[in-house]
Amino acid sequence: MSLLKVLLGVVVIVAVVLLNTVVVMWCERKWAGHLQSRLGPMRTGWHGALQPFADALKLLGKEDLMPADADHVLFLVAPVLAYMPSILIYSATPWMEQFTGYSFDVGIFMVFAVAALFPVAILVAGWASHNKYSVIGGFRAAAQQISYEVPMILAVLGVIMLAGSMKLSTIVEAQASVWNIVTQPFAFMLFFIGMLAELNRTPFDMPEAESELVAGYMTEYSSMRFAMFFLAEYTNVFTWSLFATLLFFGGWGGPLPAVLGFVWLFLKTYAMVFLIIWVRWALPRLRIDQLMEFGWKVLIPAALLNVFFTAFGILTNLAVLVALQVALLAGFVWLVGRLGKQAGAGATTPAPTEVAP
Amino acid sequence: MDVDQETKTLVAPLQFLLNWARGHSMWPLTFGTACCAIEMMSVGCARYDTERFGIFFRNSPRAADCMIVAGTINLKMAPRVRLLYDQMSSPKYVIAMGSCAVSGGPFADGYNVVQGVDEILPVDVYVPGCPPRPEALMNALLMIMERNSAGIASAAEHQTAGQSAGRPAT
Amino acid sequence: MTTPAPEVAGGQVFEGVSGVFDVGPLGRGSIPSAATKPTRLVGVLSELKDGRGFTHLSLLTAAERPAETAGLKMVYAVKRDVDSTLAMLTVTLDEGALRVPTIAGLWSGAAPLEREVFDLFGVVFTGHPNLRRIVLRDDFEGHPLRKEFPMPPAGVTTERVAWALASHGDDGPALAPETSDPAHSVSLPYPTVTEEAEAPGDPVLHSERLVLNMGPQHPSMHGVLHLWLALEGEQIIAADATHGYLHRCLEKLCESRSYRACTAMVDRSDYVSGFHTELAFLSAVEELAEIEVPRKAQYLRVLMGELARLTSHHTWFAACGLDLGAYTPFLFAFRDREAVLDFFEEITGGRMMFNYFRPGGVKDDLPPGAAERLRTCLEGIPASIDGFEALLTTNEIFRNRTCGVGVIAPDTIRDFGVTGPMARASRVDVDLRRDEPYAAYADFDVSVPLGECGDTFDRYAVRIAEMRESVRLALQALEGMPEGDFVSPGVPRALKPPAGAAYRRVESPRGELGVYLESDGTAQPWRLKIRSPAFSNLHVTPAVLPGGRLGDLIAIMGSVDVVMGEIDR
Amino acid sequence: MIGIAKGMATIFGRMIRPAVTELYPYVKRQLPERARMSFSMARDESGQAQCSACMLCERSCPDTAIFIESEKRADSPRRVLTKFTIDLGRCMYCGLCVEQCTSDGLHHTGDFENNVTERSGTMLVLYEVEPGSLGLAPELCESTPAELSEVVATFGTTHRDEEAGS
Repeated sequence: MSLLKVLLGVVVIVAVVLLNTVVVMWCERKWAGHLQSRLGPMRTGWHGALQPFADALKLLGKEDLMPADADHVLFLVAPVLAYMPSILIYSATPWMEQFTGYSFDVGIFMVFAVAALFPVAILVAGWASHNKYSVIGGFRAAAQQISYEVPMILAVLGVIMLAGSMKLSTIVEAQASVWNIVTQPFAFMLFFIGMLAELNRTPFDMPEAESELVAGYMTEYSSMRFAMFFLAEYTNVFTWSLFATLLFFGGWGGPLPAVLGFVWLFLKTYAMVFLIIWVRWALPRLRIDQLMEFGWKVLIPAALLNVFFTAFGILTNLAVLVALQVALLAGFVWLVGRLGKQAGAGATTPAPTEVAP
Repeated sequence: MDVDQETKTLVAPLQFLLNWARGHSMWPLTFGTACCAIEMMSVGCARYDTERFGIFFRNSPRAADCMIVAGTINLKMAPRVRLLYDQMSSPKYVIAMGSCAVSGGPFADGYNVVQGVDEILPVDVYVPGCPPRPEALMNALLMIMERNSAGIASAAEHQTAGQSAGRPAT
Repeated sequence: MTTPAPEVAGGQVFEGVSGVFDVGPLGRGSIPSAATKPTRLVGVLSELKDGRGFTHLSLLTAAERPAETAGLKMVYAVKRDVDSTLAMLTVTLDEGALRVPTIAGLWSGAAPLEREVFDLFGVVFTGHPNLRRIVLRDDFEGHPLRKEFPMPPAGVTTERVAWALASHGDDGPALAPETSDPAHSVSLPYPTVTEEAEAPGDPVLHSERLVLNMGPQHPSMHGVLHLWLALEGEQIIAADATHGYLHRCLEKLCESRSYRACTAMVDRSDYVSGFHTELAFLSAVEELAEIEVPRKAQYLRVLMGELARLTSHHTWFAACGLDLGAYTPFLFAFRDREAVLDFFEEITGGRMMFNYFRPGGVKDDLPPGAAERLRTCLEGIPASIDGFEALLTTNEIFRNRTCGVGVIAPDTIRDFGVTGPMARASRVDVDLRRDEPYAAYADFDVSVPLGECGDTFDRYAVRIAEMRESVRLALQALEGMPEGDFVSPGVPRALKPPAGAAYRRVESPRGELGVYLESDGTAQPWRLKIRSPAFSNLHVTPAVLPGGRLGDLIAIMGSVDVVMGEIDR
Repeated sequence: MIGIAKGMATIFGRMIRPAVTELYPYVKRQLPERARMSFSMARDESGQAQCSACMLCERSCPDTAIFIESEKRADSPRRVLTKFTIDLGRCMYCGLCVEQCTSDGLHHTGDFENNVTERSGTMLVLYEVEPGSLGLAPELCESTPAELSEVVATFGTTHRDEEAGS
């Protein structure tokens, strides 16, 4: 492999990722608008398509502030640290059969390892800002992302077992006949919840909970440094949607000829992006202790169960596997519903009672 | 070719791009004190939807471009307002929304009220009304964005350049 | 006016209470009133509270005595819940001896009210646990509601602003001098930030306590509230609510404005439901000036009041959702609110500031066709409420965030003078619309929703139920709208009510909103005091927040529904 | 989970229905007749302001936002308005001035786009003629004591009077 080819690959991948980040940003604002009976960006370009560019350019032209008491080195490093893993993760990402970054044998392992760097960046940003809200945001992020990585990885374990490999392209190819979403719906559910937590999005947006922590770890960041956090977040949305597609929705597989596989890949990825956005705008946010409790007491045991049942299903046959997964999913939905009810046992919507004056 | 000309040729397209961006993206700070703050909230709601123009409310002053002073500022709040303004990164703009922020309004002759936010901040646009309609606030934001597109400097820059801005000294 | 005949009631209320004199009705109204000496004050009030069931402290304020007799008087109003009887008590204080014992031992909610009186009038409450300024800056000089306070000259306030910008105004004297009273000293029933912040943290973790200032500029502080928190990790150890960032001298300015101009001014105190303040103020004016209000005007007042309650709860719903991280309910609620605001604008001319009620009626009749369109609009609103309830009420996350969080016991409600939906959520069944029907409420059957246990979810549920109830009442008002004058003819433009005092209350979306009005016979009020429900509701939070987490604080504050304009005035 | 699904279904329902947004700068809302947003001064057939310069509005304004300049006619006791200014940045739009206008000249309008970039721009001049251009005595008007007492009887002394008096 020549150096030129590597460089070309890097440029193409970075360009594709940045472009998609911008598209995801636009989708978020546009779809959020429509979900709320609004229109979303309209004026900047066709239906506001250039809005993210305008925002980014404007942020570039703004004054770069640093709080006097901040830890200068860390404060400057944090945004870079936040953006780095979001790009680095693509070194292992297969886009199509013929077009893969570097086809690691342990690709999925690499992905999670790199993704684990993001909370470090947030922690650094929160600590360096010398702001109480930032610190709280940073600690929340670290606690939350470390906790939710565990069930996420455990959920993917089932997929790995089915494919018999940790290589991402092999996992995709293994889904040629039947997608993992059919055989692993429960694992997908766990993966999706973990993903939302990884992305710091509602209902798990504690680190930046704007009504509690102003803007969390980003509170003190302005100008391009702020934009880098912002971009990193949206890149991560795209990244995890892409991985959800690769792991559970058959990647680039589809009825079109194999050369057009990327069309399928992007269609499915954006469907995932829509799902993430849809969930975000429909839900309020959890409290940090509830989030940790849910992660450790519900998700991790459930993920372990998933590993066990999947192994059992693989040893028997596919129908048993699907049946077990559906049963698990139903049980999980019931359990989560019950959790809500338990907390609300004391209160019901009061019936209007009439009391004589 | 003299240096000025060279700089101009190099900078002009960049400046044009920057002006375009500033004319299409404006993040106001969610800063409301009184009645006008409710109308400021209305501006973001579905009927008016300022996001159409790239107006997107931010909570942290660091990331905000524009401070909408929505409501009365009193002597206890004044230092905080000034602090918030100082925390914003340039270029920054100030909208005095409502009679209280413009001049103190109905409370102007009170013992605790700042008679117009232009006594503590350079104001770009004054929005009279008590409270102004959401459309009026939207109009003010659009005014600033249009001025940005045209490359007109903000009141703060005018002030640092030594020109008169805001209320003339009387 | 369903309270019994004044003389009888006054006699009964104060019969056998030692230390009271001048028993009689307040002004020309029906409220039994009496006077007492500062030394007997605590005894009289505790007799009323413990012996006669007057458990609710409705009003605590001061007023200047007429010029010929220099000095102040303290005014207290207490209410008996059983039959909704109100009793007023006044204490005369001579100039130079503006000292009165604190009653914070009887009602914890009196402590912040006394701080306000100290701040604005300079009355020293002996034995008070924490007598500091509450609305003005700590370094402010003088007590502005005294008549002798020199009002600043009109025009640009450059020097004052320069003074204000020079410091944050927090470094003034912390405590008022000479407040200690060895015989009678009171301590607060909750931890204070100043003490807890210094206390050692967790002994195992060797942690330190974090003092966090939330506000005055914070996205979920509903304006400019300032919460001062002592935190242990994310756990709240102590909380203190500081306000005054929106104190705009409303009460003082009203003393130099005509009664008609005051109506426009008081609109701005509770800016999300101005009609209620207008109504309370005008009821007091009408009582003083003995003006009859035609039935049609009464109905219009009920109609507008209920619509204002609806929009106020819409605003609360939006803010509550926003606080908990749900952005969409905000947009849905505001969409409905806009629909009602259109009618406000069509009927009164203003979206939020109405100036619609007039002494003796209302400004104008409904425009032609408005009633029909309003009915159509209102009929659609319950379905729309269902729509945004689907986003929160049944949502598991929302329930987890609110159920069992911030439970307020009925005793605490009474102790702090909490009213309105907050009290009703804790099963304290008070609603002035039903208990003391004002305006035309006697013709309406008001059903009062109650909560189960007084947690955040109950406060949410009660308000949602009230929204539906408001729609029902508004429709009923439209249905039964009588014909006739909308304003009683012959009310003079220049109102000069004869000298006297009146205290009238209405049920605002936040609770018991009262206006204490004193006239000296001139064209301007002598003293106007707005009894703010949000003030009392807010000051219960230092007792509720400790033990919760930072996230709970947001949920609880969202359910309190603070309106800073009304709290600071 | 069911509650969450319900909420998601609700907002999806909004997505497939048209938005409620009004396209403000392109489509402007016609405000109802009673809307109090700005002011206008009616003119009579000869183009003169329909105002008798009685000063009632100026005196009744709680915010001292109205400024009236008038001239006394040489031939009759009537006064003539020369300049009528309202400081929109001071006004609280309570409508008290319009309500008591004796000559039905002052009205509210629904014009809400009054934004300006200079503080002085909030001064809305409703009517202005060159002083003395009407062929009248250029002596500036003051209210007669009788009229003043009528005003005081109607509205009570305002803080302005106190100011003037002190």
